[in-house]
Amino acid sequence: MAAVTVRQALRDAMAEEMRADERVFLIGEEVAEYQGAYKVSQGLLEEFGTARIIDTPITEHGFAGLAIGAAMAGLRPITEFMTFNFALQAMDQIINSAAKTLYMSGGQVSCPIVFRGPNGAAARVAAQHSQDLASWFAHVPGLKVVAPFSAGDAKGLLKSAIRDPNPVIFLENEILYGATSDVPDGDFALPLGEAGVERSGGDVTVVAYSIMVAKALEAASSLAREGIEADVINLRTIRPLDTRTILESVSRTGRLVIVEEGWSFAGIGAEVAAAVIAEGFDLLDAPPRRVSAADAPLPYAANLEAMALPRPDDIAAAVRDVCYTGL
Amino acid sequence: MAAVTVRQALRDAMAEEMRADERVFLIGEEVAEYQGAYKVSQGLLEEFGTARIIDTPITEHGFAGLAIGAAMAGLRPITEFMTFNFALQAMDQIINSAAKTLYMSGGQVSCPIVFRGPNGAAARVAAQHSQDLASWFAHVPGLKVVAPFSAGDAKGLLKSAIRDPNPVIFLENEILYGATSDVPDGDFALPLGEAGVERSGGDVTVVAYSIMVAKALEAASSLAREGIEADVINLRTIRPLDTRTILESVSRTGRLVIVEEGWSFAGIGAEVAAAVIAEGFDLLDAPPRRVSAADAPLPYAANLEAMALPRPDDIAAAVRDVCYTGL
Amino acid sequence: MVSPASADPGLLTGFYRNMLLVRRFEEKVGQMYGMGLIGGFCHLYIGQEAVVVGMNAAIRADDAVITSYRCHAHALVRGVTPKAVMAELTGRSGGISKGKGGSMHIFDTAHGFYGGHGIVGAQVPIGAGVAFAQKYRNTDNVTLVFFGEGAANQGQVYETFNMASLWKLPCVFVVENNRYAMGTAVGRIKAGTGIFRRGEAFGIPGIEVDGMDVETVHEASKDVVARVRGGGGPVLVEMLTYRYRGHSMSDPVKYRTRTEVQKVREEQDAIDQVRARLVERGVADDAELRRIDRDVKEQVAEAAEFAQQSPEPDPGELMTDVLVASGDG
Amino acid sequence: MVSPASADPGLLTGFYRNMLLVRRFEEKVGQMYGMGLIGGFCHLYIGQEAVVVGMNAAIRADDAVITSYRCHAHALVRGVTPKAVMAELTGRSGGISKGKGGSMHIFDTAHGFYGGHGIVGAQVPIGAGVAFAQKYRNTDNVTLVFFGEGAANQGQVYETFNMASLWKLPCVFVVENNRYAMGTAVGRIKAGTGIFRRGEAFGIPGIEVDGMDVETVHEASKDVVARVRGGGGPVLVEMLTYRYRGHSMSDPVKYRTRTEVQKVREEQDAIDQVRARLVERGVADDAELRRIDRDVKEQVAEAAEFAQQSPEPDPGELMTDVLVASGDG
Ligand SMILES: Cc1ncc(C[n+]2csc(CCOP(=O)(O)OP(=O)(O)O)c2C)c(N)n1
Ligand SMILES: Cc1ncc(C[n+]2csc(CCOP(=O)(O)OP(=O)(O)O)c2C)c(N)n1
Ligand SMILES: [Mg+2]
Ligand SMILES: [Mg+2]
Repeated sequence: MAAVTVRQALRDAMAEEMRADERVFLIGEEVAEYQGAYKVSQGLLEEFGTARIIDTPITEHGFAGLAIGAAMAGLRPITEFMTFNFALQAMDQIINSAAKTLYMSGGQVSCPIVFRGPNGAAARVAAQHSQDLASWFAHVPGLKVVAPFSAGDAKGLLKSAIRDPNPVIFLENEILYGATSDVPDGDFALPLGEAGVERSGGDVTVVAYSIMVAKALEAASSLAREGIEADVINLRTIRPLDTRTILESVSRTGRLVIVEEGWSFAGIGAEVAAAVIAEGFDLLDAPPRRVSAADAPLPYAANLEAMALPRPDDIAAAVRDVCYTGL
Repeated sequence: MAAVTVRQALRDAMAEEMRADERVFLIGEEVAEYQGAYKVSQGLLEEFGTARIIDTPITEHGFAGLAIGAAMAGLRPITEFMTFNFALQAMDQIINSAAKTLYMSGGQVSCPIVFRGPNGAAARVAAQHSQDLASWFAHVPGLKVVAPFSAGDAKGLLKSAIRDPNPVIFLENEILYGATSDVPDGDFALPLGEAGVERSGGDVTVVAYSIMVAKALEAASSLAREGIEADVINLRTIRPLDTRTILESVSRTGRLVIVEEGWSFAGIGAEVAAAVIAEGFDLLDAPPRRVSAADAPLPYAANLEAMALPRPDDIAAAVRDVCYTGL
Repeated sequence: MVSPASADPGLLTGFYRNMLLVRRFEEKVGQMYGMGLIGGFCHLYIGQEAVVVGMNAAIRADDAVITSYRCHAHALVRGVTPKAVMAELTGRSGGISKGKGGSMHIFDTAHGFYGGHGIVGAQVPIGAGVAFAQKYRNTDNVTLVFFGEGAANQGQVYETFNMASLWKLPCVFVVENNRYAMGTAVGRIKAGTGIFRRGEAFGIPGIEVDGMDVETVHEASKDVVARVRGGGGPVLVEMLTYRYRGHSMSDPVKYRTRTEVQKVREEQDAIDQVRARLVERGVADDAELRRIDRDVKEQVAEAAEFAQQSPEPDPGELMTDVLVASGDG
Repeated sequence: MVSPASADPGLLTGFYRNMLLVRRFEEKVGQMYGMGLIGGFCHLYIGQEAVVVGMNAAIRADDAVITSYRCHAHALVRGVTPKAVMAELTGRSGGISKGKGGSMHIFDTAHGFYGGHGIVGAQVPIGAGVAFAQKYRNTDNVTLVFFGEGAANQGQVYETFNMASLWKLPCVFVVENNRYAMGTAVGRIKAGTGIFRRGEAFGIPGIEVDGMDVETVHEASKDVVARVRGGGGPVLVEMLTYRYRGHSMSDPVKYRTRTEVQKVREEQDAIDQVRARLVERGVADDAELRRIDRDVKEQVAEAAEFAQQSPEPDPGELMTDVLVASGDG
């Protein structure tokens, strides 16, 4: 066990997998000489050289397609989007080429690639730099979608993502890069598709991913002071979704709150709510509640931005609601 | 009243709005000389000329951005995607420019544009030409999303979409282009945001959009023979979603089935189910059921394609399920 | 340019056989589509045979090829059997992709054929990525990246030119300029100079080649491939060719005259040109040519037969190949 | 090229004032960012002043301008008040967009300024669309479309070149080549020739201009704008300039030496050049120059003051401007 930052954990995961498998390389904007726009690839150029740590022009559509081709030809690209907002330029290649070709080729052409980078809001970067793309990617069969919270998640999940034979969308969070937590020593990998239980309460189930896990934990501790003990589930992988772990918790709590940083319409909250209701309708004592971003592009103004994103208080209020203590 | 095809209704809507407002123009691939890849713009070049009916190169990213700029400068572009699959190349402009600029500019720069074209599966066109993008677009604030079923829907909704001061995603269906139904004479417009009730039963509520309304109606008539009378709701507009009409029906039936041609994960079915549960939990006598496409890219083989897309029998089975008659 | 005398007679006969195979195969596809045995979008290569046959003869079996949805011929010349391609078109289990991809999506990695891409332009960066992998592995392989003159306006093509040139990737960009993009004549949607010059500003040399003359195609390709294989960086080749049939089986072809098509058929047909040369150079007599025609017809007939007899894919295939089971990777 | 003598003295003084306003404004922005009064991504224009000041003097008030996130200067020269821009940067209700857009997203349609775009390259097709509207309405207006040399690799730029050339749109494509895209020196991510030549294959003529000399910029722009306004179709102008500060406020600038920056400041600074000429040509004496400096400092100080006093937007603004209420349209 060592306490490291999420940034460091991501770096270590890439470095270890690159040492273990020379098919693995990193490509993206400013990943080499600049050491990453957010310094996630610190030192990798020095260790692996220009053949495996590759700076690209600002052409997401093109370099995503190129990396996909390299993956189809048997390499293992890690493709960094400086932020996932820019992946919108590469969407056609990610969906129509990376996600669908295995199927269209009857299993002949696989695409073992990781697309990674910060997703969602940072601090005051406004509407075009703050979108949470989790539900878009999770909607599409042929992709896996991962969203780490802790440094351990970051390292363990990224190593599994790099080893996975499928296209994996790896959604990081800029604000969490500097957050520190313990990471097991050695070759530590976390299986994709398994959620983690960050806190066991028993009164209510709170499901969250990425930075919202932190907000959910904050809410949980304030709720504990009111006598409400929450299970807090860290999804870790959004697709495939670990409904088993969620249902297991709901079977004990009967109450469900889903927290996402993104917009609610056809979001992850909607899916989790619908899935739980389909498989666990009778387990529920109250309608599940979704806590999501305000249904608007993210504003720049400090006061509006703070209102737009889910806060621990919003989560606590939703929990009280489903526990009827709000009444 | 006159019986016309959906194709004709769309053409008439564009022609009428272009006569009424010279800011309106049509731009896209093969819309002019070829009269539309699916002949939806038949005769428009002859009536309006090359200045207003504009053939583009095969550059969706570029011409979508160009049309958005024209809209920001006060024109009213109708932008045709030969199919919406190709809109994946234009996704950045649609989301980051068209949907977000009004907000980022504090209300200064509006973007009155319609993006239209066939969405979802056609016949045997395989994975890259068959995606239903409804839930992706509906997820994003700043856009309106419309999906007509009948010729009346097509004409009335397209006219409203063209007049709307916001970006509107208008999702047509290739298989429905040739379908005929009555359209009121004269200047007929249907308000965006209001669902239609295609059939009133009372035992169960079936919500669908686009071609799935036809499948739902088929299922409803076979169910009627079993004594199950279904309300069939045609969403018409997916965003903003007309939850009022859905809840009104569910308040009578207590049972809900949502049918979508697309994938279920974070789809429209998930949103409708989650929304109804949030606002009408106590109205429900059974968990809502989602009927969606198989969770895979669409296969080419005839037998697999038929299995992949929701069939009336699948809908009927889901209805029996929620009515417990399946037990 | 090649002087007729210098051409290897065996090679020329092979060109003839391959071009004929492509044409007869595509004619049969057209018939079967008409009979409802093939569905969806289906794009025939008839008229363009010299391009793919001549270029394929200039690369090695371990090189790579990628193209658009108009991909039957590219697969056949790479060595995919007519049966496996035809059964893919009929959507049967005997198809190269078990019938799951269909006409636009033929793939065969065993023959270095990377498809078969339905989104205009998408194969261009993907193909450069295949070339990237060839270079990354320090092989001396090359990738032929085929796309249409309509696709040549796609932005991703220029993003790819820039990277391929910067990184000296071993790829040959081949524009098959068949004069039409669906219903749009090339002049109507392309500004500026010849497409072959559109790489220059990115440091990519370009040449224009008579894509109706298979020997010219082959000679030009040998030089280009040698340069690219030698590490000289990418080259852009514009093949001037022509498509005889509609864009796809559903195209009424109202945008050009029958006489325009007739003229090309009569004056430039790739197969007629080679047949004439074979006789004129005394390489093959009528009997020999008839024998080849018969062989090819048989091959195609067998493929058609197989494609109709082959059973539909097992229903279980609906949910396979969505993801690779971890571990298999 | 302009001979110093021929230059209008009033014009030169105006250039000086505007460039100084931009620089002092941006210096103040830097300070306020350091004080935490401005947040998020913030990109300063210091060093590039001659480009936007010289070009703006070559167009009319009813023409249009569009650029990237590095947009404060473009807004100021169009006539947006320093107060309205600065208050947008502090995210206050007095901002041009009520504080909802921030530093990267300044818009002012009243002054024909279309933003302020955060996605690299996005403003290029959008700007061509503004030009399309100008032509559609049969006006003789033009649109200046600014983008960086890094953005010049974006595919949408070439898709736009093709359409703008085909349709002879009245737009001037202006590449502000400040030698770096974030931490990447232009040579590292650009293959081939000078960027100004990248329109040639699309039929778009290009020129290279010393973007550090405001008079050169102005003269060159007058000719280009006249041609474009006259219906000659788009032109590509590459402005050779330099950014003194980091890419954004969070850039440590490890990718170049201080001496490189110093050298440009000493030998090419746009403002120093003009100050020297004003004196040398006897257009303005020290007193006059000091007066201008004082005026500009005051203007900027007032803007900074206003931007701190202006209240935060009303909480109700969170949910406004998501959609235009139908009917308003
Ligand atoms: C991005 C995208 N836009 C539009 C289409 C529809 N489409 C398919 S083929 C085609 C024409 C392509 O012409 P060209 O590139 O010249 O190739 P050819 O068909 O002539 O071989 C079009 C517009 C598509 N498949 N993908
Ligand atoms: C599509 C996209 N990719 C990446 C980014 C991140 N980014 C913002 S500015 C920038 C550099 C742009 O450089 P250049 O075009 O030269 O303009 P300059 O900043 O020098 O004015 C990058 C990579 C972005 N905003 N959009
Ligand atoms: Mg063509
Ligand atoms: Mg730059």
